[in-house]
Amino acid sequence: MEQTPHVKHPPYVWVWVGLAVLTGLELAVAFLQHWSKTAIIIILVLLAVWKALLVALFYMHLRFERNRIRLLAIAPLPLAVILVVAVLTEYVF
Amino acid sequence: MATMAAPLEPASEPHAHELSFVKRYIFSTDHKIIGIQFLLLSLVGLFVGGLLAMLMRWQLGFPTEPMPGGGILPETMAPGGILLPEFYNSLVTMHGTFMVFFAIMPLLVGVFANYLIPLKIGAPDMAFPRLNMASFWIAVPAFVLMVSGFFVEGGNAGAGWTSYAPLSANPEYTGVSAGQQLWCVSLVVLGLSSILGATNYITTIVNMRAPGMQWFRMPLSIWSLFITAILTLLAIPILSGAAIMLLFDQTLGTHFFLPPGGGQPLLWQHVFWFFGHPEVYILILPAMGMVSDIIANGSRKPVFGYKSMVYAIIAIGFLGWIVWGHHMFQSGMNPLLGTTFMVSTLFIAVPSAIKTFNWLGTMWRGSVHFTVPMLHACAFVAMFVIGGLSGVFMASAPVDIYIHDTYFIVAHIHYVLFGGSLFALFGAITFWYPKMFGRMMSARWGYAHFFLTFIFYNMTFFPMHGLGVGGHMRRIYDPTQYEFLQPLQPINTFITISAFLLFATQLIFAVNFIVSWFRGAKASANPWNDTGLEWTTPSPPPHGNWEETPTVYHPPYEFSSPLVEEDSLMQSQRLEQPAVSQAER
Amino acid sequence: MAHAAVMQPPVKAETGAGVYNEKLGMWVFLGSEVMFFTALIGSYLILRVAQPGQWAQPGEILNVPITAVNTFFLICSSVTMVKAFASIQEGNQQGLKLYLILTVIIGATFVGIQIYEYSQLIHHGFLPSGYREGSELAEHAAAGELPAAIGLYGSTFFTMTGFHGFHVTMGVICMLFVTWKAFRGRYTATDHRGVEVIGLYWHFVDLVWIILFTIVYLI
Amino acid sequence: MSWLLPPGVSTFAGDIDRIYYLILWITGVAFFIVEAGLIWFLIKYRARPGRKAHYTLGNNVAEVVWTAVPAVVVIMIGVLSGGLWNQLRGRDAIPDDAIPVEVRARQFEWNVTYPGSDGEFDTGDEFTTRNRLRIPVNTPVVVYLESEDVIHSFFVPAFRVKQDVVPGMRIAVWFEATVAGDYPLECAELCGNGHTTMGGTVSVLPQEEYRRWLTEQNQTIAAR
Repeated sequence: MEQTPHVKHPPYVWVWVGLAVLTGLELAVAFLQHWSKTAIIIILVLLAVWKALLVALFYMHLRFERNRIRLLAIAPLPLAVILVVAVLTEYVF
Repeated sequence: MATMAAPLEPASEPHAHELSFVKRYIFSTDHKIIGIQFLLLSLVGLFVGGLLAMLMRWQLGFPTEPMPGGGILPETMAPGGILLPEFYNSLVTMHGTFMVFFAIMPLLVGVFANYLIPLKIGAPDMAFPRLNMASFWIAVPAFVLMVSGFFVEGGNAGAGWTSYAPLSANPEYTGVSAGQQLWCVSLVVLGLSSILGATNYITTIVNMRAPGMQWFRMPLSIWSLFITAILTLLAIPILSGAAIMLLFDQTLGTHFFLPPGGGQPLLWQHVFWFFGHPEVYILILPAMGMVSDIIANGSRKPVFGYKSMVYAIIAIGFLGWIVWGHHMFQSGMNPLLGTTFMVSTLFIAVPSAIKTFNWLGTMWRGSVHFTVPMLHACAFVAMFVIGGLSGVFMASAPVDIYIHDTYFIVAHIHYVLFGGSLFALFGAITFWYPKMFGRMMSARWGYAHFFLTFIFYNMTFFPMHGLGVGGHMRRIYDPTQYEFLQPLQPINTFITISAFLLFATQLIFAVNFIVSWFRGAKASANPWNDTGLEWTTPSPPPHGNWEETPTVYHPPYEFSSPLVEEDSLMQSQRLEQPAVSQAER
Repeated sequence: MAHAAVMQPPVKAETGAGVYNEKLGMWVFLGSEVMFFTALIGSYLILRVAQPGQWAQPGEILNVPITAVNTFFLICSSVTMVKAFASIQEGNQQGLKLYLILTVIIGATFVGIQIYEYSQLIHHGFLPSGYREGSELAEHAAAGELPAAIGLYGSTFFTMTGFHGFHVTMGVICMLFVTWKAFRGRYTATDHRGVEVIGLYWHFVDLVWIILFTIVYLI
Repeated sequence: MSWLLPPGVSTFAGDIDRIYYLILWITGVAFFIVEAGLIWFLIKYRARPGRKAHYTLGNNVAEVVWTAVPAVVVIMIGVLSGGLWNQLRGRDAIPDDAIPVEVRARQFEWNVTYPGSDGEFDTGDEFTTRNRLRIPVNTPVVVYLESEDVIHSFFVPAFRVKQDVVPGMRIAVWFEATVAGDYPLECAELCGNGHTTMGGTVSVLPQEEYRRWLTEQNQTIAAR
């Protein structure tokens, strides 16, 4: 039984456009002269997180998943942060 | 989004008798066969690890004397039967590696997670049977790679099971190059096996519980295996990453851990122990869970404080991620971190204490049957207490200054890993043996094995505390070289003789295991009068486990329940008069 | 035993995660992938903070334009992947096949470009161990235009991007398998688990690249 | 075998030993309570015909008690240990008047460098001894540890001092010996095939003797 249900899709193509534009923006920011390196890094990381969120939320459908799957998806992140932050204290303090 | 019904189509399960021998026993997708395959593989690993320990013990007990029968070892290991220091270092390394990665971990996780999870939660098999088969057949080459290190130029890895860089990262420092590389590759391969396994276990437990098997009706063994699987899933890839970087340092000329190129030796330790401490709990949590099952069964009483046991398991699993620095108090790590890690480490004592007292509470006013598994479980509690308490010394950073890297820590780890995990494993193997093979293990030989092991075990490892307090460093080849250690040498000799006796005693277990397989008394479906789902199906269970998926009505440990006359109430038993157990009221 | 009570099913099935096994399994597996990349990326961040002098400015050694194009390709392959999934959700077999093939091709192109990028870097004298002696880059370094030592830069760059490339390659191989099954008509509007699961992996690998591109090439 | 620590001869050895013995007491008591309870329960509640186990699921008061008591005990141990840890290894732990000495470890020896008459390193008047560290009694000493190859560990049991020596790092560790005499110095971290032979001696000299020896050495250097 092959049905053709009409599924309302998320705006996949617009997300793609967004990703491309954000990548362009990143390239522009990365090669800005005269800006402080710190500011550039912060902006770049924010843009990267934004892109990653777009992929995770729309392409990986986390926006539409149950909370327990979302929880599963973000569960390892605190561990990653713990490791990196703890080891960085060796050098920062 | 289209929502999909959970089971789309029942996987077409071919009946076991239609399968060829190879598909049934070698490339089997049946979780029970895979569990038994892991059992055989890891018992070999246990034997290898034990044998390596015996060689080491000879050297420590009788440092300058040629080993009887040592002449069969090649010149590169023991010329004239006297072990070379480089071979001794390989032994130290490989004893640890084999025991941790190829004995205790596969015994606990490979064997019992595989065997028990579907049977105890009422599933016909794992969620991904073929992945499960792959996880075993990936572990085999890892095992072969690790063993083959003994036969390559330069010998096997010799930088300790922790492979601290830069000693491990540059062959110039030890003369070992191929062996260390094999160590890295083997662990990456084994890691893949563990990750596939963990994925399977988690999915199965979350998604495939039988109707009525609510989270808080799962036996503690399943709870602990579940938390263990999560730890495995998240910790093992860290080791894989670290081992790959170490491998590249040796082969591609990278500089991750090599100071001349700007690398950071402490980075290896951080990454390794970030894996390593969760690993420690991977090696004990399943043992705790299975011991809880066995103690409830042996005392004919529900586990005391079931929910706090569950929360304690979860707490240990979580705390395991934030204590790794206690392995590094003296490593030159930022002392501020030392304080933080000391506090988090000390707090591990709390859930451990909860578990211990609840085990005692389970025995309290019980009706204790001294079966062989029960004796092993009691020994687990008794020994784990020693291992846990000796851990408090190391957790206190100032005291650790003195006892770090001495035999005190060797005693501690063996009280937890042997006294804890291995006693639990002997108990668990004996307990589930009838389910696995359809025959009972001999109780008489079981008692003999238990008592002798218990005695020789304590004779071997308890004196090590004294060596450590006396300042005896670990991993030294010849303690008699130090004048201040010479008075302690008789203890070393005593330990060596005890260790030989302990090793010999294990032959009783091996013989019992093999002979019972063929000659043991036929086992009924439920020889221990237990309440778990696995005991409702024949021993050994058929392919697919049950004709019909069982339904669960009761919490896991309804022994001596007032609802029934008998002293046990199966989880799946439907009562004439619908009644709710006190546990759920 | 009493569990054979067929009459009334008083006990309803356990809900579990609310998704089918394969999807749950993939999400679980991705958790371990996160930790794997944590080991590599975390080490990179730590080493970079520990030895800040070993890194060249963006574009000095690495070829940013070509990797920017490659990044764009990977983003494209993500949208074709998700379009393949959207197609089969509607039962559109043609769309599924078309988009899967596109995804495979773009994915393979990404790997090809990465191999080209590596060969160029190695040709110029950038190795996992640092500069190759006597190479073009080593001369620049000797002239003071580049950092004197870049051993850690090479180590972390090749390890991180190499393992990402390895993941893409694995993804392409699995995708070929899914495409083969698609051509045999194994996926329907109601059951297309394989497509969704490989899609999750593919997007995850894309996500890792988004992070890597930023922190390795642009910072 | 003995649970007693060998005599400690540094200013803080007593503090460390006190915490050790405190923990020994606490864990000892816990050990006896638990093991005795275990054995008692096993004997008292052994299966006997006609007696059924008492069906009980737990007791919340008991759970709270055996959660809270260990928590309080470990907090106490943590506070005591944390204070001492900061005193030993904290940022300002090293006494200002400590005599500096440099110990460079390599496979498989300890090279001790003294700063020479000007009290500064890298000035050309240093001198080096192998596998013997000479220090004055009752004087704080700070040892700067460096390694030329792999990780070693500077372990003087009598002083209750242990500190890993990490290549690429310069780690300071301090102590003040209280009794003159010779004490073994060992490597406590597996460092290669000769790990077991990597021993040395710490000679704690009476202050007069130390000064005489130091002057002698400095004169030899100056004469060269």
